Amino acid sequence: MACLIPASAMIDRSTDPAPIPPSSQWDDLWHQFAAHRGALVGAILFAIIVLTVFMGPYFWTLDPSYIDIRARNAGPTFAHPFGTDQLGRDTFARMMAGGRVSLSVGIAAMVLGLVIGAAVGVTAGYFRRLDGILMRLTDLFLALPLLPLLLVMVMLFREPLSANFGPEAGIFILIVAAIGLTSWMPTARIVRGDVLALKEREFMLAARSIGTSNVQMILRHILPNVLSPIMVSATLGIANAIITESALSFLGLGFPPDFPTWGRLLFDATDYIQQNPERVIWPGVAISLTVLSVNYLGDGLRDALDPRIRGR
Amino acid sequence: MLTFTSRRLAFAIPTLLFISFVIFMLLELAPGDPMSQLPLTVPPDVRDRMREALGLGEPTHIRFGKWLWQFFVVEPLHMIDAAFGTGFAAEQQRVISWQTRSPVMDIVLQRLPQTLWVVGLSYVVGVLIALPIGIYSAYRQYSLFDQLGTFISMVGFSVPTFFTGILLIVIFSVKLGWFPSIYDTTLVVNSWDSFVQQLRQMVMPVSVLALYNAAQISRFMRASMLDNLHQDYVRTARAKGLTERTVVLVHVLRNSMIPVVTVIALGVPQVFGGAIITEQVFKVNGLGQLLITSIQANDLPMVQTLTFIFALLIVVFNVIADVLYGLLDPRIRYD
Amino acid sequence: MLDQPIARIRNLRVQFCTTGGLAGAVEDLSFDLHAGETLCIVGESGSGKSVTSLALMRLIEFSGAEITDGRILFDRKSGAEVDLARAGSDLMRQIRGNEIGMIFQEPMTALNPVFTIGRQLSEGLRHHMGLSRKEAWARAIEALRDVRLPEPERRMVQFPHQLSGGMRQRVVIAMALACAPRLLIADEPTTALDVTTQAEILALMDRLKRESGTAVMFITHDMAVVAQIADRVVVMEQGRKVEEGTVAEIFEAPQHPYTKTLLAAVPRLGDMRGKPLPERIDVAERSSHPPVPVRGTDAPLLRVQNLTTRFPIRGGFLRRIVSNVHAVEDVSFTLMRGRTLSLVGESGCGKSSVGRSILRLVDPLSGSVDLDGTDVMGLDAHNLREARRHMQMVFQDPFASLDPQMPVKDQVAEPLRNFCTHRGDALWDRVATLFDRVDLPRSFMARFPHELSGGQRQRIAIARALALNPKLIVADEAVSALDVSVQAQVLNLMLELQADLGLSYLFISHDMAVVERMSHDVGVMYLGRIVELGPRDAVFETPAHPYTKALLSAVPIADPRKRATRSPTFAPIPSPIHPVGYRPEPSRYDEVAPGHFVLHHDIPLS
Amino acid sequence: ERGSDGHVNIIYWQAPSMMNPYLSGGSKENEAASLVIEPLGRFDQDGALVPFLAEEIPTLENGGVAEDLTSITWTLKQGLVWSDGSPVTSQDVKFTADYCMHPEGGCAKFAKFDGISSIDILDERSIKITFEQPTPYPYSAFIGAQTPIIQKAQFENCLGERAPECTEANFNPIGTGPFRVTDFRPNDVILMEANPQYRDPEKPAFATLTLKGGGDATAAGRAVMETGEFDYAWNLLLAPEVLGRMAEGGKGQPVAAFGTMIERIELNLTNPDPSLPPETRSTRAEPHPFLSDKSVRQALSMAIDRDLLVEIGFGQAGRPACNLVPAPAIYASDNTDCLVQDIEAARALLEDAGWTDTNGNGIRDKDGVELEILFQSSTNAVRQDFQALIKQWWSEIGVATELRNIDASVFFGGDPSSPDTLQKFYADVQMYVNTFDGTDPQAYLAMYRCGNEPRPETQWQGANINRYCDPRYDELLSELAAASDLKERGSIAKTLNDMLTKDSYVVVPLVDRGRVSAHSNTLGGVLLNPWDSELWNAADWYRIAD
Ligand SMILES: Nc1ncnc2c1ncn2[C@@H]1O[C@H](COP(=O)(O)OP(=O)(O)OP(=O)(O)O)[C@@H](O)[C@H]1O
Ligand SMILES: Nc1ncnc2c1ncn2[C@@H]1O[C@H](COP(=O)(O)OP(=O)(O)OP(=O)(O)O)[C@@H](O)[C@H]1O
Ligand SMILES: [Mg+2]
Ligand SMILES: [Mg+2]
Ligand code: NI
Repeated sequence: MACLIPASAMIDRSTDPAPIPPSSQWDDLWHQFAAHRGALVGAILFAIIVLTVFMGPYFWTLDPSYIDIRARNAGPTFAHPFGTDQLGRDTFARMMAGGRVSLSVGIAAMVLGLVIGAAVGVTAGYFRRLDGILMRLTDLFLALPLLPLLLVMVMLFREPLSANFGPEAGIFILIVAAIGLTSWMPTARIVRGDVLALKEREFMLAARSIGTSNVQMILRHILPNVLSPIMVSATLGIANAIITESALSFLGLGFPPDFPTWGRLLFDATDYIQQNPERVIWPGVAISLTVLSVNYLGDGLRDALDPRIRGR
Repeated sequence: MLTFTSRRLAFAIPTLLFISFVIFMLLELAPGDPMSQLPLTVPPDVRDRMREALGLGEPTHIRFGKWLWQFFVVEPLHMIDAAFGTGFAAEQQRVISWQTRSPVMDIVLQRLPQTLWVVGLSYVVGVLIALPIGIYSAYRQYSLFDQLGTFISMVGFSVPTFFTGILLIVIFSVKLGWFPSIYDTTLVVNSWDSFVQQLRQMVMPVSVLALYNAAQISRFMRASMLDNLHQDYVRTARAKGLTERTVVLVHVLRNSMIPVVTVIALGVPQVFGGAIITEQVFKVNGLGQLLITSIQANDLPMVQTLTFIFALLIVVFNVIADVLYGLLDPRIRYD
Repeated sequence: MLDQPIARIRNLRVQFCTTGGLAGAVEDLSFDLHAGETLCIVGESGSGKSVTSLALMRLIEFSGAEITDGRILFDRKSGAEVDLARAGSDLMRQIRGNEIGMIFQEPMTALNPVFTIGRQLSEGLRHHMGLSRKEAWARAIEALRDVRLPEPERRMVQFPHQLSGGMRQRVVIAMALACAPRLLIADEPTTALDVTTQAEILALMDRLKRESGTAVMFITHDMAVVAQIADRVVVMEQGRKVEEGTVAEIFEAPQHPYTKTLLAAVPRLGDMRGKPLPERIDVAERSSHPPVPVRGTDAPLLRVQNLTTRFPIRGGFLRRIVSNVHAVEDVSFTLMRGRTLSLVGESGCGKSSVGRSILRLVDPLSGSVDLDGTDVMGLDAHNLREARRHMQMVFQDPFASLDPQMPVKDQVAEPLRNFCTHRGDALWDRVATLFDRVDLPRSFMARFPHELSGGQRQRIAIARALALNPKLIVADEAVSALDVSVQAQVLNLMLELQADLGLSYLFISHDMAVVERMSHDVGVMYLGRIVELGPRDAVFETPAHPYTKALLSAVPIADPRKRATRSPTFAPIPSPIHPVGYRPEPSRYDEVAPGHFVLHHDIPLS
Repeated sequence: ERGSDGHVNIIYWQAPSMMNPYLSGGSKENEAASLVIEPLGRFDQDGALVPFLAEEIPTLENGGVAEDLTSITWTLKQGLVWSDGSPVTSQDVKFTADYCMHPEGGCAKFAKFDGISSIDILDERSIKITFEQPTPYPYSAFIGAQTPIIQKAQFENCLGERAPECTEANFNPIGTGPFRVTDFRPNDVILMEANPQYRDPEKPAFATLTLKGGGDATAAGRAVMETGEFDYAWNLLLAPEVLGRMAEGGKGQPVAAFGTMIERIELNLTNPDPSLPPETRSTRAEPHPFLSDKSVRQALSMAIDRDLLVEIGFGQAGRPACNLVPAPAIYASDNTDCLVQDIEAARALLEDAGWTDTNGNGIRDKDGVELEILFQSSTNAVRQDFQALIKQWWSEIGVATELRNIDASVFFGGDPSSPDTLQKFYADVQMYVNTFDGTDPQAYLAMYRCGNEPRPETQWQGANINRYCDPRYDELLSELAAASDLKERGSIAKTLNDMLTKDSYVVVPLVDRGRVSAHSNTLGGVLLNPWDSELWNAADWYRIAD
């Protein structure tokens, strides 16, 4: 495909009035994606994790918060394949419940952080006038102490959010917002740098010369071209969000205490690292696997989306 | 270059004032109270008296103004006094921590050594590990080494330090007894033995943090190397008959370092901010621990000053990163 | 010419490892290289010229290719003959840069941006000759002097970006020649340069070859250059050699049909003598159409008056403007409907800036631009966008001016979408028509820019410019990046469109032969001013300004019998940068003939 | 012999921030300071008063306390000297009181000096404290780790507003205790050496001492019991199996002692509904929709298995509790009927009171009010386990629970603008621990006085957290304040305790928490004291040779 077209192809006037098949692009994308071995492995792994976590509870019906005090601190058994915790709750069920929360928070917070970061980065890079002020804003956010910021957010918004969305959804929104609002800065910096370089490219001038407005310019030309750094930020963003969520829960700023998440399971288990090492291993492995699969997925997507690499 | 730097620094001053104001208001808004650590047996009226004594009764803007004056005038004067034995700041009150009732800056200076030793060294070690890994991963892209490097750095990034730290302690302190689990900040290195002891107590925190830092930086290094390895000038260098070593480690590396050096420079403020969790796990009691205990105790002057110093470093290192960029890349000219 | 060849290439085959298996880039290629001889390899883009040269250096492995067959027998300095196709990497390192030197296609990127010229030059010397730092430095200065780089001592401590393109190319040549190689490979060393610089470099290489007896393998697609310097010529097409012979044989009695097409597509300066109007190039296959001159009208479309554009250079603590680049200085001209006005001149003389200023892609300092009754300078942002319907631009670099992430059909559709002129199926119909119009198969619509050849990309750019039926197209070096056969196609296309649609072109180029063929009127620019303006035949046949004369004499002629014997001048162009208070004189012209203007006052000339 | 046992290492996972207990109310500061500065008398491990700087404890019998209970006279030991060599005089004692009672000093121990009308120096060694009114229990000022004597000469210039400027004095007070500070690093570490002027020439056995701060309880326990790096670790609030596992490390052992710390659930008698306006939310103006029903409160208490809570949360460091005042014996009620969990009876109780599940959602309701409880507590691993367990038990009797945990610095912060404080009580029930100083519960029980509840008019200050209000309770409180006979005081206190617990169930005690600390096997002389500083007898500590 990418090989050079012989000169004859340019002369032969093909009169095939083939209408443009718009769907072939997606086929092509998939074809490209599937060719990337790492991406495929990552995608399958991620799919397995997501499926287990979301569909698992239909097959493993134990309630993650059911306390079976006689089975405390049990190692893996037939009844509890992943063992139990200090109150006798089933770790497997808790892992799945925790995974649902962690994955949702991770992805939602990452998306939020990415959207803010990309928006700030693109705006700063594209509109010179706003550059100074937006970058100083980024500095400000980098400098803000996280904990007091979160405390203020929780204080101001927990009740209104719980009232409007119910306690769990309310907290979910709050946590996602908190993590998203405090993690967009590196993305913004990187994107801004790329946009600045992009702006100097001639096709931007060309696009302007055909009357493309600023908004169209950003949507059509800037965003697709800064996708690659955004992908990297996305990968790191998920890991960061999952870990930050655990820190928040630990500080009492996160989900209610009976609400398991991977980060929290890991944190709670560290005290038992000697008695029940498997309790640390499960969440640790789950987080690492998720991040790893997302990383490979991101690599593959980036390659698939970059037309220059396609067909290699 | 010089004018660029000084211009950037001059513009940093209003920025910093604004940042300090925002931080102040944020802390002001945050719930919690410096009296939260008192036992419940202390009656409310006593708590109120204590608050008054801390100056909490005064309006916010006056307290902010006071802080500004103390931080920007009294503290520097005091430093001059300490250095030259003069007496400019004699009667002026310095920024006083609510928790310890002592000058904030003294405590900060006291905490600096261990933070620099542990966090700073781990950053250096992290960078030193990350660079070769990043270089080699890129040079042999998709090789086994590269895959392994990716794997390890992703795991390093995704496993929280509170976990790796405790794991190391359980293995090396509890089971093997090789390293102490508690960092001794009072250790004075003045002999071979104390030096060895210092090394022993630094091994674990430094390696935990270094792994985390290395994971991130090696990713940047790899990406940057990949960008440069296929540039035309690399072919020119090869056409001169240079060895692969020279081509990669001189020509490519120098170009790849440009973005990475700025990334590294931008990470330095974090070193001074301390690594809160790792410091906690290994009881290093550096600046990170200071910040977190002050936040927990709602010691506003301390938190305000620490975060402001942190903001200052961020702004300064932003400028440094830009200047470095200009120094390393001759194509960039600021004026 | 010595009898013993320095290198003998036998049945060379180079293949790329792609996902689809091995793909051949060079097949069964054989030729010899003799000392003191210049062998030119010609052929269209993608025919395997660069791959061959990289194979000789064994650098091809680093691009993911492999020499799968054949031998490259090289006669070393010591007299021993080695087969480079099988040599070990240590041996290759001794040979590279030492016995075989190479000049690369892109002078802009071939140098490492972060090292000084001196460092990059002396590196190879120290490596191969075992010289000390000091000695190598001295030798490097010597080498720079050999390539006639002015002020070599100062250049040594400069960085590549501080040098102009021509200077950089000279540095690359000096680097290749530093160790006095027996064989010099030059891969399109002058393609990116303007004519004057090109002439200098060709003269330089010629002299070096004569003085040191080096064998030169010169790769180019420019037949005029070939005619000027080659002793022998190898013609390649799709990885194979189709013809080989001395220059005279090739130019006078080409055998292979491909060679014939190639030669027919070359515009020659002087071809248009006696024809006042532009005409199609008569490419062999299309000879059934007789060339029709394009007439145009006398109704003015674009009137530019006293256009001045300066780029501020800021500095100091408050970023105040300390000086200005006077890119365009008091330029006035009128372009008629359906006609072409060409702007020619050296690199950096302000041609592109004129084009961009007219379209307000950069904001001019003063002057007026009147496009068909609209005062372009007075438009606000909204009306300017509207006005862009009527004026379009084709950019200098077809690759750079297309978004790499967007399928080309969307890029052609973009102007239509911007102005909501077509929707849904009508939009795609219009895009398809545009593809037909520029002679591109519709099956290319879903491709991305990198999947097209340079010529095809340029057509996309033209299709995009045509989409809104503009009245004016500014074609900024629209063909200079293309090889001759493609260039001829694009030029013909443009002429065809002009004849059919009555377009007006502001044609910007430094290639005098192309300009001669394309334009009704010509403006010669120098240091931001138009020094001579008039009908094309008048300017070309009776040049009045000394700069125009110098420019015309530097043009290489695609005829081996008319070789230039001029020795290069190497004088730097005066700087267009002036401090803030500087007030240049207004341009005043003498009318030497009706419609033929020449700048009156003296400007410093090299 | 003094200094013969070398060095001792102590770890406090919360680091002391200064050495002046008057400026900081935290127990970590009190305890660190207790190594250096001493009071006139202390409580021993059994809660009995023992003289320290005083010659003896003044009582009615020995004439130290006036017959009319309005004054008390203390006499210093003979020949006491400060660590700088100057003599300790009654001037210093009086100065200490002046220092803390200065209106602008913001003294954290002000309450200890409450009710003192004057302090008179009788001679070099004796001093008389006069109270504003008859005070049956006069052992408040200068008793225990909270109110040690400081040196007048050192703190003379630190009165009132100037208190915070005396950094050197606050970090390195001159004292009479067994040790003196050589290096103080706030919130990090304190280095000390034996006080050369200590009154007992044989003591302390250790020449130097390090008090390290920071980390967490797990790490502190590990350092003493598993790695043996430290000799003593304070306040190891850890799950029993974790503690047990550490003890297996063989380097040290945990020790426990019980005081008056009661982990309890407080029930909100007022309505915390978020839809109420802030002026009336969680105030007496709005009674709670179902917790004002005694049978609901009782059922909630009955559903809890306190033994299991102890087993899971505290092990040997806790015991099930039904009383708010568990000790000393004369004040402890014999109320034990809550000790047995009885889910069935709890269900029946609710059923009888009309709380039935009418809509079949598994939650009992009455008149459209569902038994849904918001249960908040501070963030702490053990408390979260308790919350989970209690939630499950309550669900078994048809009560739904939503859990919430709040960062301790906010929960206990008392910031009137935060919705999450203990005092605001914007929840139905909350769990925390409270205790009282010394051995007399009067002030503690007085917290539940009517009118003492936090509310908007008082900026949400006040100690009557569950908004209990019973005129009879208030009457009994005044009786207690007037009673001087110990027996009589005891019986009144028991009645008050029962009114809050078994009679009304507004306070649901869960666990009587002991203090747990750990010391290494080679550290001798440790007597864990729940009534005073844990380091109260550090002078007697010694190294056990192995
Ligand atoms: N890295 C590569 N991977 C795959 N194919 C390649 C690569 N480099 C070149 N080719 C292919 O090899 C063939 C010959 O390319 P080459 O660069 O030698 O052309 P050329 O004659 O030098 O053209 P130009 O005049 O544009 O420089 C082309 O078909 C090209 O597509
Ligand atoms: N954006 C800009 N900022 C500053 N200087 C500029 C800018 N664009 C062009 N110049 C300067 O203006 C002068 C004219 O540039 P211009 O691009 O118009 O030359 P040109 O004749 O098109 O040359 P070429 O043949 O190389 O394209 C040059 O000296 C150039 O360096
Ligand atoms: Mg080529
Ligand atoms: Mg140009
Ligand atoms: Ni292909």
